[in-house]
Amino acid sequence: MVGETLRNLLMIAWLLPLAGFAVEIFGGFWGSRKSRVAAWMSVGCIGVGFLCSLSALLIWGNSNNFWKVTHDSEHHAEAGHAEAGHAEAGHAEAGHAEAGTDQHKSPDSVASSAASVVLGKTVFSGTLYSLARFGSLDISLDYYIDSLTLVMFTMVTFIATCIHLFAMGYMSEELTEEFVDHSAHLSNGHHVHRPGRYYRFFAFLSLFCFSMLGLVLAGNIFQVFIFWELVGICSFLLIGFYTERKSACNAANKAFIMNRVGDFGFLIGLMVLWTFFGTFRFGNTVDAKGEVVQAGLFQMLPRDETGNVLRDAASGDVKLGAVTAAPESPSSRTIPYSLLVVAGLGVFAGCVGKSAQFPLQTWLPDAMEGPTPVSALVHSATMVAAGVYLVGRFYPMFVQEVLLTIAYVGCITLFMAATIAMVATDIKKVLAYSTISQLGYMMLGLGVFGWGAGLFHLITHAFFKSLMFLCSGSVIYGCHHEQEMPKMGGLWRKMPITAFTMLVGVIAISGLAIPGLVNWCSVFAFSGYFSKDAVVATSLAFVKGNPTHFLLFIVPLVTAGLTAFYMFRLWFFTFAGKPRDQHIHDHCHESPWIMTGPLLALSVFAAFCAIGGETGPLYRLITGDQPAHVAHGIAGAVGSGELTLPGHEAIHAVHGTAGTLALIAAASGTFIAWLLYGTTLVNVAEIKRQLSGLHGFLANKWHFDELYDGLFMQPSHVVGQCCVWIDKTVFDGIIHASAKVMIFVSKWDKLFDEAVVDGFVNLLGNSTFAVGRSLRVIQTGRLRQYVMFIVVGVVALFAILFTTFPG
Amino acid sequence: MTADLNSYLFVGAVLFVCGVVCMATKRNGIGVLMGVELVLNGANVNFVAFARYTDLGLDGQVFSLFVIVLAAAEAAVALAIALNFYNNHLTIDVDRANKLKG
Amino acid sequence: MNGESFLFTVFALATCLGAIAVVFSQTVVRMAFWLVISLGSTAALFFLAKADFVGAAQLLIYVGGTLVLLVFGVMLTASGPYLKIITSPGEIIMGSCVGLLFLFVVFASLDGVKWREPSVAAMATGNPVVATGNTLRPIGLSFLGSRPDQDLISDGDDLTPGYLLPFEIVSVHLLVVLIGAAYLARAKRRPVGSG
Amino acid sequence: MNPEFLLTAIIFAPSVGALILALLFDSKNAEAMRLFAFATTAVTFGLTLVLWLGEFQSDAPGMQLEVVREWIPRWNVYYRLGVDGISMPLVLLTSLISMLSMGASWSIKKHIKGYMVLFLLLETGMMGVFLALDFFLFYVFWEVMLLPMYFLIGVWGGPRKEYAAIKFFLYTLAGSVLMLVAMLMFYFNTSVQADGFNLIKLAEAATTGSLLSPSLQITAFIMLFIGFAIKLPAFPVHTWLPDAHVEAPTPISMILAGVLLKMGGYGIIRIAFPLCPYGAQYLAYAMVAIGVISIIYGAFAALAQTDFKRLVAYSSVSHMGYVLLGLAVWKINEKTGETMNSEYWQMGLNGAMFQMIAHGISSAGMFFMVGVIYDRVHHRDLNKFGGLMGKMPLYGGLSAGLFFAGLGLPGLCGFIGEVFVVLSTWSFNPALAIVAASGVILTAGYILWAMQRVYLGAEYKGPHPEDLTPMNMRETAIAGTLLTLAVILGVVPAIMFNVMTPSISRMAKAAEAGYQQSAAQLNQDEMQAQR
Repeated sequence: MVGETLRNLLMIAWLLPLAGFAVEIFGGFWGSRKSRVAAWMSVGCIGVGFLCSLSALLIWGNSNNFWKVTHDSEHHAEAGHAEAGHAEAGHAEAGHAEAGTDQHKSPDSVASSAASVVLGKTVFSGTLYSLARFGSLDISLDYYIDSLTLVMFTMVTFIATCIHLFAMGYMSEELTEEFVDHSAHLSNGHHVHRPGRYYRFFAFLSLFCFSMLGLVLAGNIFQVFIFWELVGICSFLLIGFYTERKSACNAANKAFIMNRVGDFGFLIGLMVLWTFFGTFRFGNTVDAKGEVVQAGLFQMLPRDETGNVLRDAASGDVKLGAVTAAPESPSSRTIPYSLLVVAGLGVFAGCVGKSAQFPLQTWLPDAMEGPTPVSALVHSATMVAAGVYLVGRFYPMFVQEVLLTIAYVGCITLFMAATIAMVATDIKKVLAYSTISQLGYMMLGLGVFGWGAGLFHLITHAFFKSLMFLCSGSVIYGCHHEQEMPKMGGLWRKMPITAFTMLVGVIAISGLAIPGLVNWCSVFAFSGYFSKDAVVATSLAFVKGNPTHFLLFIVPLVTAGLTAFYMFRLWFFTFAGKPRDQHIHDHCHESPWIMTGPLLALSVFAAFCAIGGETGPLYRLITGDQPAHVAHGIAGAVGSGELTLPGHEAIHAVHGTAGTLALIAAASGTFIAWLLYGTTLVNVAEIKRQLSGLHGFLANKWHFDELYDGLFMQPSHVVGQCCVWIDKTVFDGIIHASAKVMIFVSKWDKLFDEAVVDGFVNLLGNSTFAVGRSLRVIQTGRLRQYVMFIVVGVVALFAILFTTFPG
Repeated sequence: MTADLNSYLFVGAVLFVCGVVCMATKRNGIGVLMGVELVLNGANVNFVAFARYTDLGLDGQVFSLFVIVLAAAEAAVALAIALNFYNNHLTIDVDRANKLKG
Repeated sequence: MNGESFLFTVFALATCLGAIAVVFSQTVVRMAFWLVISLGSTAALFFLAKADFVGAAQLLIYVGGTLVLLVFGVMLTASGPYLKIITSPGEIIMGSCVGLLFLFVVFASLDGVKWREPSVAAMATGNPVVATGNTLRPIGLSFLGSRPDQDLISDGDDLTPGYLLPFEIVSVHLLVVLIGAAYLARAKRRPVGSG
Repeated sequence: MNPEFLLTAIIFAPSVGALILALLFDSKNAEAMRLFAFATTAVTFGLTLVLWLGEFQSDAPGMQLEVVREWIPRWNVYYRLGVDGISMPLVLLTSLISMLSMGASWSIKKHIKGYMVLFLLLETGMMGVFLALDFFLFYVFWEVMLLPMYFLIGVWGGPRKEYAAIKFFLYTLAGSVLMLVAMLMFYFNTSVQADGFNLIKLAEAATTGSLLSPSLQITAFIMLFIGFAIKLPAFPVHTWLPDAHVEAPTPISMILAGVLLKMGGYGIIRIAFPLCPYGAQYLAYAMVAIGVISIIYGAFAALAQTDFKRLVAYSSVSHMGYVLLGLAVWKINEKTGETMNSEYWQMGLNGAMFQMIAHGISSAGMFFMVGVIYDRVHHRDLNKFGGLMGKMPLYGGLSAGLFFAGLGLPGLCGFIGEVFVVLSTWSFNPALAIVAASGVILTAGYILWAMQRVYLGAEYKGPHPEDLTPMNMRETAIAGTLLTLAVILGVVPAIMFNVMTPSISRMAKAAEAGYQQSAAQLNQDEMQAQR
């Protein structure tokens, strides 16, 4: 029952934006360019979606007694109150954080035996409709609802609602028949004039929301792939929203194609899973009687009590279990361990593409060509986080090797992006690199077995990063589409709300905190501190277990400092100090309420959503249905070189240390930023000159674009040319050569015909004619000669007779 | 020279050849006709000789009679033709009659 | 050499020489003259060969009829009394050569012929009917359909048919030819410009 | 409706229309002829709909609505028709694409009467190919379809039309000659001569391994395969396709891509596989490899094109590679002869069939979109386009949708076929599967790059910018129909799978059995030889 209710609510939230898209794209095309109807419709769809998600979250909590204290305010529609209510509830339940479910359950499976909090039916899965079925192979659209799904739903719909509202203001310039695009030039140097496309923007946003929510709701990995691609194409459409700008088109293409590179890996992963597991579903498939027909992916991979994947001693293959009613005998399905790794890496490759991790990170900064609300929604809060979400969702399938890869990829990414962010001058680019870096943190957290930590950071990051993007959008809007920070400065007087909310975000992402404010063991801090702290703590615990991988702790710690540095650099650059470009400063203004309102709302969440840290409600919600083997960690066999993955205990033990270190790093980063940009004590230009080599390297984004261009783009064009050349020269050449041979042969044939066959006939005719002509000479018409001929003929005849028959 | 079959045949042969040569050399149409007569006569001599010196009976003589009659008829027609020719060409020279030249 | 052989030699020579003279004569009238000699001698040869009726017919029809016809022709077509249409000497020589060749061939073949055996005996005497020389009646009978010559020497009952039908055909033919010749030879207006 | 009449009517309704058109219409009255021809195709489409919705039973695997009439009894040739789950979707596709491309034929301006008559005859040929159950009849229709196509390209085509038409003709003819030889091989090898052309009976005989010996099966299969691969077209016999497409007028390109290419795949699945299962399995690796090479090669070649239509043509090569790939992912246990991946192979087969339908819709749409713009500005140079999204927003939007369908975007038809095929490939050979999967990157590359050059950008860079008028109702309707179908098939592929799956699994099971029988025979022979 609860499952159905949840499903229905989430499906409403999921499908409403699709309906919105359909209506908006057609209605907008035939409607007025100046109408805001599309925007309101879009906001309505996603807003209703948010309400549905929220109520689903509450119902879910109710159904498994998540909220121990009854709260009248919970059914309040207003978001802040509701979340605040959770927060209170969370406090009451501190200490039970680790008490997640130990195993996944289908709706009809046996009730959980988890002790402290009875989380009976927490995971709901089922099938929406079947795409195709071949024997026992079944591909369908499913849903899979657990706490993570619900939290993601709520987060996505809420942020999307805020951003939709913001965008109504931000995109209002498009409400015209004659929009002048100052960034797009015609060949004669004029700006592009075109009709406004307000409706189209909101239609695309709606389509994106639909895709994103579908991705979250997806009940099988194939369905994830479907929506994975759909969010990709929405991203393409939104980045390339200003189709007239070449840079925007290039960025859109780049984004989609680099994502496709990742999806190529994803597809390989899918193939392996499909071939060896025979199912894509996360959860069990049950028939009408409630019996398990087909075990889900998560149930098929056997793990022993320590959390390691069970392997056949002899072959090293993994014997998959729990295929109950399949035609083949259940024991027949095995998968080589190496392919399990391949599958994991493959799926992770998709995540690398989507979350802009190393080495596929270069598309995200370029994606900032899209309108700023898009950057806020798609390229910071939701879509790019989908990669992280998928890693989290697919966590039970990852083996140690894959996790280590994830951790290192995250580690490299977070450092590299942070270094680039330090020198970027475009306000959105800084935020983009910061996003990549933070996504790296999440990946790192997941990779070092901090399942909760990584996803925790995902949610908090979504709030504060979308906030910061919206703030930058507000700045850009106020400054008439100026994005270069060196031309700003001192804007806090002109746009105080923006500056303030931005500061909230900056503090949040930097992880600043004031220790010991509430009580001795807790700190007062904005959301970022808690989540980043969790990640760093997990990595510390991991490094303790596996000292060879010490970089996985050092790098994120250092980068925490870098993060604080570049974020405060951004803030100081933009809002503090003196105006650097008086013209821009004079004309800039604070944004209207429809834009600042969402800023304020988001800033509240950016600040307080993670209250309570890992004992807080948000973390508990996220980890409500965490994978079974996460809690205890995995103890690697001693001396085998296998990884030891930290459990909650181990992480908790180093929490204090890690938090302190991270805080010190952040504080020092902040201090340096203030020193360099907040004061005039240090000449920044001088430092830049001294480190010009490094600066150039960083400003050129570690030369990845050039590298890829030389390594992949040019060769593929060359190969393409080669293919055409082969077609034209070799295959067509063969055809043409054979045609020529045929023509040649037929020429000879013709000659033969003419010379021999015709020749023979002609010769016959000609010779007859010639004989006649020559005989004509004989036909003198002279009587006497004829007589002579007769005589001669007779004589000759006789002569022949006599010579032939002598005697 | 005894009068036996071969002797007659030799005479007939000489007549025949003379007739033929006459036909071949004479330009005068009448001359040609005369050659024809000679040829026919050669044949007649042969017929008669065979009738005389074989047991074939009268056949040879009867045939030679037929030949004589036909020769007369031929002569009549040929003369008529010759006259016609002369009427048309004002000459009897057969070399002028080359309308059938190929 | 008996009388028959002598006479045969004389007439055979006359016949042959007459014929040769016809060949080599240059004018039509002389040709006609030599032709008369030749044909007359041939008639004599016929008499010698005991073919009296044929010889008589030869004299009557050829010498008496045909030659007169020819002379008429000569006169009707002659532009002058001694019309000469000269054949070139080369042609005569060539004709002679060919004639000689032909003669040689004929002689050679005559010489080469081996007459069939049964007839060898008969060759000496010939047909008894013919040998009498008085052939008028048998010929007349043969034209009427009876063959006394054959019937007498054959020892069977089967009678040899005569020449009644050919005789009739020839007579009709002769009639047709004469009418046709008269038609052809009748005077016509000369076509203008022909000649 | 009498089924016998129905199938015959579906085949010959266009011919009757052509006859009426040829005899009764004044060749000056262009509009009337167009309308009549369109009505004819629409009636045919209606008949196929009746067939599908009214008569056809989706869950029955065997042949349905069989029609048997004597045709040339002396040679055991029958007029034998029937429809099953394999041919049903293609019949629908044929009538639909014919109707839509007839709608697109308004742009044909010269010799309209001849064009319409040939077009309708072509439709008869195509329908006949898909409905014939007699090999001889199949062959006849195969050739019947060839001639109108030759003229349609050769008369109404572009500048190099003669070259293209002859190339098309010779390629196809070369293939059909091989097919003819194979056909006669079957005919003279059947035990019951009366069934010598009966595809059903031949397939049954092949199932028991009694049709051809294994080595003969390989020979016959190679010949059939080459014939069909040319039509498909598979690397390396694909070079007729770009030329034919580029030179053909737009509606003919639509037909060519939408229907004619499917005949190759249909022939393989209807004739080559059931009649020579041993040969098919023996050559499975080769076919998969050819399929994969086609995918990658076509994509790379498309990447390098500057001619819009040529690009789409090469994309067809790439997409049809998936068809071949999906058909051939049949892996057996070498020792026992059992099929190891039966279900995955069925998935591949289904995916391939679906890919045919999907490609029929998406590529017809793409060609139509190219044609729409070609009709306006009369060039196809990719580097001289740009900014069409701004000038013709509706056109741009519909094009984007259709191109995304070609790109294999989920929710649109292209995705299902491609992904199902690729997913089934790993069970056959991982390396080839990976190579095939890499096609997704290249596909995205060339399609997006082409879209960027044509639709995006600040301004139109080519000649005749003043002619860039918005799409008219007719064009919108055609493109809209195709896009709608692309979406429907992409979202609810079960519509087609429900029709196809029973027949395809029956075919697969029969082929598996046939292979086992032949393999067993071969083993016995070897054992005897050893003794």
